[in-house]
Amino acid sequence: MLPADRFDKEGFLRDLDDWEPSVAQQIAAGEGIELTQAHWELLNLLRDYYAEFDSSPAMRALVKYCAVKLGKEKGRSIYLMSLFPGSPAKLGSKIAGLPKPENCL
Amino acid sequence: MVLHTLNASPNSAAFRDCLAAIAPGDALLLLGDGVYCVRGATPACEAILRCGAQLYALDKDARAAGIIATPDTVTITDMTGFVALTARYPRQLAWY
Amino acid sequence: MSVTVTGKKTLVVIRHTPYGSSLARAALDAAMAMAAFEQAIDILFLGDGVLHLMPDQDSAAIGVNNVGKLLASLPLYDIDSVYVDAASAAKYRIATYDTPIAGQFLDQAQIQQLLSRNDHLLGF
Amino acid sequence: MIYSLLVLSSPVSGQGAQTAAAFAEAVLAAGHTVRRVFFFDAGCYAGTDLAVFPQDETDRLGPWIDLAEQQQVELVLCISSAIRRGQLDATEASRHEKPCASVHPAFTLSGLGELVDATANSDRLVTFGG
Repeated sequence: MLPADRFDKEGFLRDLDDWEPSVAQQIAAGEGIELTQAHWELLNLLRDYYAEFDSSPAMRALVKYCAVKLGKEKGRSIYLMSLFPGSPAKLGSKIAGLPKPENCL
Repeated sequence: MVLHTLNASPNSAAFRDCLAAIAPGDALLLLGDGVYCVRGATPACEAILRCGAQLYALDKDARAAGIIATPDTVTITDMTGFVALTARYPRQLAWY
Repeated sequence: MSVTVTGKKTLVVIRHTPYGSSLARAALDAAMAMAAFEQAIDILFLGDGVLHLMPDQDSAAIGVNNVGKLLASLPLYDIDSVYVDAASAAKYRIATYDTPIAGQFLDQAQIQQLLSRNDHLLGF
Repeated sequence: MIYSLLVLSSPVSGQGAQTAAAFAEAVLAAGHTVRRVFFFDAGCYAGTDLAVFPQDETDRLGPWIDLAEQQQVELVLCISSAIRRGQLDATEASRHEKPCASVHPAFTLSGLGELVDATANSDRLVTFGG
């Protein structure tokens, strides 16, 4: 377990280098999510996206990226919402250890 | 038809790019540092006069810069005139 | 928030270098936001803006995002078209086959026509 | 006609920002509406409540406050441009654990969606840069 002071008041990592799979589980638990294999598939996809494009995706781009990488069935916002309810791109990025969004979209 | 607004001196990349993008029927409003483009008898002024656009300069910025005498084809305008130009031309592009 | 799609077409004109000021990134953020809200949006790289299309960008050591990589994500945002000022690209020896995203190279007359085809022009 | 303004110019460098405020006033005086003024990039400094201007130069904040308070013009600072320039309202100051707010209450901080909405729903979008 990473100590509480390694997170800001909204639960984002202060230092992205702290991220590792066990930390992802810790953040997810704080959001009331138990990570399954389907969650991990998406978290890895988000990290791949970040590595490929040096940015976190907006929802529209994430849906399309899922369709390209994981197939049409999973490239739908309803599927993403079922795993990361509310705002999948934001919540997924938080758990995947990507930068805190600037609230722009 | 485009209203181009140029806020950059005649030595700038913005000036060059703006002149190249102007089409017949467009208008060009000079404001801020752009007003130096209509200092009479300069190469920049001659280039501007040949560009094919209706030419305007914002009064307050021209006065501040010491641009008092401008060629006849350049209309000195105030804020009300600026608004009227944006109403007449359906789109504006800012160069700076 | 949601934004009504009104059928208006916007062109974002990018004229500044990618790493020399904050304007260039602002322009790309604006374009990506328009696309994320499903508005019709095109991008034109003009003048020094064509330097966005340099191959082999690696900005890790200057601590800002890699613009070349960011451009490569634009197809995922359904940006309609990317246009490039051919004369400026030639001046910087930027070739069509070498850019991080595919763009249509336009001459001066085509650029003038493009400007008149859009409802709004956002110049950065 | 419905206008929106995009302000990229810093309020303390050149005339762009002051011209924008005067333009907004002239738009209203001509009988048009201003749907929104969106401040982006260096334009976001317009919202500062902490800057001190020389007494013998024009006040850079006053014209915007007049537009907001007397003419109900909506003034929006791009949140991402604003916070990296130290332009925070109370909510953002708390969210990012900063000691105080710095933006005048006549302005709101919001996302680029507000610019997207302005372009989609205005007859004219006029940009002020430089």
